[in-house]
Formats: sequence, C-alpha cells, structure tokens
Amino acid sequence: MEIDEDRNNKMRAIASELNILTRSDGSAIITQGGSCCIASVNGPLEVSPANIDMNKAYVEVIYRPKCGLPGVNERYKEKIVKSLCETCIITQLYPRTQITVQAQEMDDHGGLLACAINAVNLAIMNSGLEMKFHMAAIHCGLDSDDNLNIDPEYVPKANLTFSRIQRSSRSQNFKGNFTFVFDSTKKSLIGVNTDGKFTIQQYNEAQKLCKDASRKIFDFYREMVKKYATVL
Amino acid sequence: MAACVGNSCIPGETLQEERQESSDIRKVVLGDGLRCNIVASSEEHSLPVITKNGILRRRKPNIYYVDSYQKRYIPSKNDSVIGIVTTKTLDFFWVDINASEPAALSYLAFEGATKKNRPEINVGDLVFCKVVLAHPDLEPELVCVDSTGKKGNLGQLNDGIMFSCSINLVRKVLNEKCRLLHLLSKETPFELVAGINGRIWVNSNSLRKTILLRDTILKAEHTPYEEMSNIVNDFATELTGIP
Amino acid sequence: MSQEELYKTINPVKYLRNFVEKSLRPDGRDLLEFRPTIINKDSIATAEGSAIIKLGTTTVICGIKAELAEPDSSEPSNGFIVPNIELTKLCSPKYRAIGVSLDSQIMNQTLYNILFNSGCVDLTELCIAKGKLVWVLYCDLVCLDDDGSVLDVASLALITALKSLKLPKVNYDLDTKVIKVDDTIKKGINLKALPVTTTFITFEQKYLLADPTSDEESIADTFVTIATCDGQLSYIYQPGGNSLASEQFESLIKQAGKREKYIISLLENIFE
Amino acid sequence: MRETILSNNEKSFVEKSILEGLRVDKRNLNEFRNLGLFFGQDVGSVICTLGATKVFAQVSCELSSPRTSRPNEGTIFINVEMGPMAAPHLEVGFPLSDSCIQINRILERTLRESRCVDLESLCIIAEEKVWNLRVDIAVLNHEGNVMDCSCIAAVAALAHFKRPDVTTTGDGEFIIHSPAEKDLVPIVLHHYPICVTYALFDDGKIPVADPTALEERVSEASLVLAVNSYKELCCMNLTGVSLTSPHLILRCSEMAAERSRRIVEFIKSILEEDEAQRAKGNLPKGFAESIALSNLPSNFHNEEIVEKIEQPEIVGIAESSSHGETSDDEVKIIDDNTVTSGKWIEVTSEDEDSSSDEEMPEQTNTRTSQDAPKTEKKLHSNESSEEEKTIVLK
Repeated sequence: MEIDEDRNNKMRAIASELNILTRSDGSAIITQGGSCCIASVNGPLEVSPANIDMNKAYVEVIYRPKCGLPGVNERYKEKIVKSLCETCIITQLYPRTQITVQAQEMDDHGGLLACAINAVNLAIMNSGLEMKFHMAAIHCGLDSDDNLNIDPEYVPKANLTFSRIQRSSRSQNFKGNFTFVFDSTKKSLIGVNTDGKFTIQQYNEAQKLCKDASRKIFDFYREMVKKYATVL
Repeated sequence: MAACVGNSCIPGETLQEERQESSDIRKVVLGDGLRCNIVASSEEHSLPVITKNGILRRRKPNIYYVDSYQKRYIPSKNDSVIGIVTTKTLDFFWVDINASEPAALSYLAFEGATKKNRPEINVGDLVFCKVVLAHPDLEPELVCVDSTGKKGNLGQLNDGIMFSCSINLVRKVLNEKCRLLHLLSKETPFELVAGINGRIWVNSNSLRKTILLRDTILKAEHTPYEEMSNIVNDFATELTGIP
Repeated sequence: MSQEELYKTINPVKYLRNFVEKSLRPDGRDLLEFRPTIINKDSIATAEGSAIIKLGTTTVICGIKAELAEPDSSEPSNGFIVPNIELTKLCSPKYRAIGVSLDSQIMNQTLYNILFNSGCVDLTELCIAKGKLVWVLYCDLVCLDDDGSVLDVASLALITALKSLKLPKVNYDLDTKVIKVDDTIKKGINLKALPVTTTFITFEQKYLLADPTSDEESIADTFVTIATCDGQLSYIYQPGGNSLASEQFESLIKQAGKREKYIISLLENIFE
Repeated sequence: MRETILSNNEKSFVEKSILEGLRVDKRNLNEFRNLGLFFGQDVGSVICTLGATKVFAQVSCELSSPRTSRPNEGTIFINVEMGPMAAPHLEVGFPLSDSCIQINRILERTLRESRCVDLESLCIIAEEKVWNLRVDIAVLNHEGNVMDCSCIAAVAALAHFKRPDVTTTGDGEFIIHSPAEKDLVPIVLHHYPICVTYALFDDGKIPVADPTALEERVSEASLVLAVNSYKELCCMNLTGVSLTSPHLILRCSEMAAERSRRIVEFIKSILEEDEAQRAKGNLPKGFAESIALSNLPSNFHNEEIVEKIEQPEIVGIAESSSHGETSDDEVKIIDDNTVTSGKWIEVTSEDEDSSSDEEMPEQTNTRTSQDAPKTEKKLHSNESSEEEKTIVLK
C-alpha cells in the first residue's frame, strides 16, 4: 500500500503492512520516507494487581530506541503514546485488563515520533480493539529561514551512538519541530508536542498545514482497512 | 461521515442506514463493532457509531455488525470455546480460553457429575465447553453440559492437536459458505472441533494426516471460498502421494 | 465530613460542574485566574543557586549544585545541566513510595525540553577549558506539596534558581592540569530567555481552567502546557485526551502570554 | 501475564510425531525454516527472519576509555531484548527473563569470547580512547529458535557496520572524521560464528533442527552449537535435562558446520549485493523496500520465500574437509548444561564415504539410526590435549 507525492512540501511516501507478527494480537510496520517504525498491540490481557483499574483497561506503552538503552526521552515518548492510546481506544469496555503496546524504532530519517504514533494506530486497528477514532500524527519542521516543511526527510546527527547523556529531543536540523496528532472524526487536534522556539503565527500556520496533510494519512488508513478487510 | 453496508468502515463513522428502513421495523440490533453513546454529551449520540475497522455487514432484518480481524478472544455468552485446564481448586477448574483472564469451570458442570463423582480431568487437558457467563466485570464461567444436562459434543478432547489461529479463520471454517470441511471430509475421515476463541483441534487416525489437515486449515485463512477445492486437492495429493 | 466534602467525594465531576457553570471554581477563583505566586530566591545557603516557589499550596524547592567534570567527547565545549525532580509520597499520595518514579523521569525530560527549546542557557558558557573541564549543574528539585500544576512551579523554580546562580571563578592550567578555584570572585550565568510555563485543563470539553488544582487535574479531559518566552512560543504539549477547538487554543496562548508578562515582572522585581 | 499453559495434547502429539520423523509444520527433522536478511538504511542495521521468527539488530559505536585489563582493545557489548512484542507473556525491564539472559550469554560467548571481532583495530590511543561497539537485538516475533536468528542478525549487522575513521595527531589528540570527509571503516571480522540449535527428544536420541516455539517447549533439552565456516566450534551449550551421547553431539556439530558454511555464504552474498547497490549510490530504501515488495513473510504457513537456504546437503562435508584448518584447542564434553568456553574444535569427516553420507541427516534423526550408522567419523582435535583425541563412531 503506497501513497506517493512529489516532494514539494508534501508528505513523504507512506507504506505499511499489517499483521506481520504472529505472536502479537495486532501489529504493523510503517515507513514514512526513510523513517520506519514497527508496533505491536496485545490485549486485553491479564493485569498485574498493582495496575488494576476497575473502570477501564490499563494501557502500558513500551517505546524502544534503535540502539542503546531507553532513557528519559523514551519515557517521555511513552507517556505521549500512552495518553493517545487511552484517547483512541475505548478502554472502558475492557475493565480489569491490560493492553500492552510496544513500538520499536527501526530507521530514523526524521519525524520518528509521528511515525511511531501512526504505527501504533495501525497496530491497534489490526488488533480488533474497539476505538473511538483513528489518530494521525504529522511532523513539521521550521527551518532557519522560517519556512515550514511538512514531514521533512533528514538524517539526524549522531544517530548511531548509544550514549546515555540526557539530550534535548530537539533535532539539530530545524529550529522548530512540531508533531501534531489529529482525530479522524472531527479532524481536530488531540495531541501536540513541540521543540524549539517559534512565533504564534508560525505555530498556527504549521497546525493548519498539518491538519490539511492529515487527510492523506486518514485516506491511507482507510485504504489499509479496505485492503486488509478483503485479504484477511 | 456515514458508513454503508458492504463497504469498509472505520471507527467514528455513524450508521445512518436505519433511517431509510421501512418504518414497520424500528428495532435495530447492533452487533460486534457498533455502539451507542460512546462519547458522552455528543450531539450525535442517538446514532450508533462504528468502533471497529472492517466491513459493515447487515443481516436480515436489522442486524448490523462489523466484520473485522481479531486474534484475542473476548468472552461472550453461548460461545463454544476450547480451553486448557491451568489449575484445579476445591470446586473449580480454571481454564485458559485465550481471554484476558482464566474462566471457571465447575466440577459439577459435567454430565452425571456429583460431589462424589468428579470428572477425571488433569491440568493441561483440553476441554470443549460453552460460555454461560460473560461480563467484563466478572470472570467468565464455562459448562460442559447443555441445558438438559446432557454432554452433547462438549467435554474433554483427547489426543489430536490443538492450534491457535485468528478468530476470523474459525468463523470462516464454520461458515456455511465455506465448503472446506465438507470437501475435506469427502477425502478422509477426521475429527475437528473449532472453538470460537481462536483455537481449532483436529484428530485423525494418522499423525501425518493430522499434520496435513492442520496445514490445510491454516492455509484456508488467505484462500477465497471458491478456491477451497484447490487446497483440498493439494491436501489429497499430498496425503496419497498421487497427483 | 461536611455535606460539601461528602458531595465532592461522591461525585467530584458534578461538584466541579456546579461551580464552573457559574464561572467560578471551588477555591473562589475565576476560571482563568491563577493562584497567588510566591517566589523566594537564594533560600539554600550551601547551594550555588536556589529558589522556592509557591503557587497556592503547590510548593517546589530547587537547589543547584555545581561540580567540575570532563565534557563528552562529542560536544567538548558544552557543560551539562541535569534537572532532577523528586516526586514522592511526601507531596501527594498519587506517587509511589519507592524508587525513581516514572512521573519524575518524564517531568525531568519535560523540564529539560522547556529549558533548552527556549535557548535559555548556552551550554558553552559552562565551559572552562575545551575538552578538559566544564561545569555540571545538578539542579535538584523537590516537590514539597503537589496541589496541581507542578510543572509550572518546577520550571519557574528551575529558572529562578538558574538566575540566582553564582559560580566561582576557576582557572585551569592546560599544561599542569591544575584546577584552581577562586571563591572570592563569583559570577552568574547569562540567561538568554526566561521561558514561563502555564498549564491549562479542559473540563467537560467546554470549560477551560488555568492553573488547575490536583482535584481538578484528576477529572480533567486533557492538559495543555504552553511555555512562552519573549512573546514567542517555546513549548506546546498536549498528550491526547479530548480535542480543543482552535479558538480555544488561541485563547489559551493569549492567556499564557499574559501570565508570562506577570511572572517576568515578578522576577524583575526580585532580581533588580 | 503468564504464558499460556502447554496442553497435554500438543505435548504428546509433538513427541509422537517426532518419533515418526514428522513435524507439525511439515518439515523434516533436519530441515531449517527459510532465512531472510534485510538491511536498513543505516549501517549495521538488519532484520533477520527465520520462518516467522523475526529479529532486528542494530550496531552502534561510541568512544570511551578502555578497560584497564586490556588497554589496547575496544569492547563489544551485546544486548538482547524480548518484550511483549516478541510474545505477550514476555516483559521488559528488570529482572530479565531467564531465556533472555541465556540468549545473551550464549551470544556473548559466541561473538566476544570466540574473538571473532578484531578488537585491537578498535583502539585509537592505547589506555586512553577506544571504540565501544554495542549490538542491540530486539526480538520482534518469537516463533522459536530466537537463538539462531539473533546470532545471524548480530553477525550480519556487525559485518555490515562501519565506524567513522579516526586520525591521531600524535600528541594524544585525534580527529573523528565525518562520513563526508573520509569513508567509514568496516569492522574487521576474523570469522563468522553461527549458532545452530537442535532440540533434543526421546531421551536425547533425536535432535530436531531449528525448533519452533512449540517444539522448544516440548523438548527435553536444547543443544546450541556455534560453528564458523572453518568448521571451528566456538561455543556449545546444552540446556535442559537429557542424557545425550557424545556421538549425537558430534553428528549434530557436523551438520551444524555445514549449516553454518551455507549461512555465512548467504550473509556474504547479501552483503555484497548491498555493498554494490550502495557503491552505485542507490541507498537502499531500507525496510520500506522490503515492505513494498511484501518480502517480510507474514505467516509461517505462507509460502513466501525470501532467499531459501536448503537443508544441508552432506556432500559438502567431504570436499570441505580439505580446506578445514587444524586448530589447536581442546574439547570438553560434559553432560547437562555443557559449556565449552571459547575453545575450538574441528569437525571433519573422512573423504571416502561421501556417497553414503547423503543419507545421514535423516538417518540420525530416527530412532533406528542409533543401531546402524553406516559411516565412520573421526574427530581430530589437539594432540596435546589430555582428552580423547579421536572418537570413532560405531
């Protein structure tokens, strides 16, 4: 499944495959340009007594970097993915259970958090858990000339070191980075994370651009549903 | 956004078809993947909302459901499931049924079982049983007898092999349109039990045949209905060695 | 337990709804009003920089301990700033008692992001001899009382403590590798920007509440954290939850800008 | 979450069918599942698939001070992680699961203690700065034999990896060149050790190659042999409770040697292809490409073959005995939980019976083979060793 667009401020090509892992209840691998991420969802499973919630499912998210031990930055991303999962899965339907989500980075060529969120969404879709809506994450970079780049492709510096020094999640290539997450029903913003410094206008413009671009991802999701509904 | 019967649907879409229905049948039955009022205080709350990904289907007169892919089992009443006995306690067997928690199977829920005369089932044995209690807030409960106290075809499964598969495959195998089992039975005699919890048990008079049966059934997952005869032919060829 | 408390325990959502419907909050504030802010700098004599911030009853103390270390070979002229917040049972029963909690790890990364996104500190300023010796600033934050909006208070405590930082002069002899610390001359570091963090919650989708208390946080639909500096935005974070309309978002950004001006004026008063 | 209990039916079915020489997935007892290798865009990143088992490996490097005990050597660290993605019952974080620790330890012995990586070439300034290599292995799908799969992934990733070039300026200073300034330098590998796992059944009489997750759970013991393409044994590990005969271990090691030779060839051919593509300037699209081609096999019962490795043909052994090199280490064969620590043993066979050898793998795996092995095998090992030097199989 592929959507290809010319590079002029358009999204990178997206490709994805569902149900690639036999042991997980739901799994997906997605590539957006050069960035690649794999995600698996298991659940509802038995929950440990420490995390039991009588009213809804407990969502556990594990985010793994491609090399080195996971650090605080990964914890931070886990938190974002976790609250997004709690938003899109109807967790109230699965009380006293646990839903485990794991995302693994494979290739980093920019916008990896967005890529991971989209992978998780596809994996949830594949797992058959009931959802309120789909979510689409889009990355946008603000370069030094104040131009906004939707879903840009770049190779981050020092991506093959495993150092445990705390770094800002900010990439060196852009002075500002935005990751927006939209829902599929109202196309409204359900999550945002930014790095760097920018003006209010730049923020609003980035949000508008990403909102328009999110349609592409929702179309892609629908294509995936169509494709797999007939194949499986 | 509205979803149409027979088309793919994604969560968050609403079911609007019911409005066009003739007025004499007002009742609509919502099956798997459709819910009302999932979002509190939403203005569209009167319309059912899709919650699963797949194809929206309708069965006469007014039953709607979403045909979606799933591997993990969520217990539902009256389902026939294959379970593995994990522990024995004073009054219950605890049975793993591929759900989020083990299900309880009473010692008395067997044909002719009394306090004195307990069924001889050990940890690790397979049982084919029916779900009689399924509620998200309670542990599921199983029985190995029907409503008349008869065993029927429920009970322990001996020998053979049990394998896990997607719930869709089980549905497919059990579907009337799927002639797989029918065609297979013409080739060779065998026993098969399909648990809707994503487990299938097969047995036959030879190990090799059982292995081939398992393989053929797993292959059926990606085979359209009309091509079932092909994989059955392959099975027959492999079994007899004669093309 | 009074009738009111009982009501609040039984149905906290309805309790709060009854208030906000009348544009009021249980503690008497308006929906977008902040609790009184108290800033105290140089509270710890032994630390190189310190501050105590109170926002209502939420209290965070920050102490900065400076140490000398060798820099990382990939960034030889950069010093280190290591924020570390302690969120224990001491401040709120919602935290687990043992070990480094997940919440504090996440908050550490958030504080780090807020600090560096704004370009507040230039790490090269902490360099003494390139590739040989740099300052490491251990910023230890302790939350004494968590009654909501801890992140706002913690980031303000961190910024205030950094602003009050006084580092002794250090001479490093490249040949003999001798380190001489001159305690008589002390110098602060130059903060290029002062990011101010403001947290908002939405309640029942319609209502926007600034500076939530922990009771309000526990029944919020979603959180929005906005950091502003010099009229620009340096950090926006919403981790899921219910969506916000763009008008709502814009009004929040405006509020955050107002809050920034107020906090900056407070800081200017203290440090004049 | 606990692992789903193994049903008695599955257990007895697998045991019975193994005795008849059958396997649940229709393979022969000595047949391996299809192997696939896909390289990512970054150097040293690879996905290895063995049937439905999938593993992702990434090598990374960093500068640091060397260990005081070996001041002129770099270090290599291996980390295998199996989380809920691999199988729902697995958990991440501490304490590590036993199986995870075991795979980690065997890989460390295979890759580090066999000294296959030239660690001295990773030294920049003795006693001051060396490269530290780190191999991160994430198990994506656990359908059995994660051991072999991770080992192949690790070796392929190491062979694929390139580090930045460094120039020393003499006075203890050095410059790290960016890829733009100077080409990246590959890691020097002396040999490629490959783990080959056999699950043992029927009181240690029947070895089953490349066990699936179900077979692993039913088997009595598992025998891991790490052999390089020179037929040198780099690591041996026997876990479980089974009384295995030395004959069987020898037989297995011979089959493992053949398997290893083929895998090394396969890795090298794929590496060459990748190298050629990169030289042409076609940076591989990475995993995107493999997805676009639907190359990642999705179900193990799907017949999607990536690069098939046939089951070992024993013909190879006779000819390869000529270029097998003699090694000078000892072999220790102990029973349960045997460990040979970084010592090499050479396994060769006599030339004359190459024709009858062809029947061998099937034979060894049936019960009858115990009584009538047709071939005569010799194990050459070090003359100075106190252990038995030559074992004649009868």
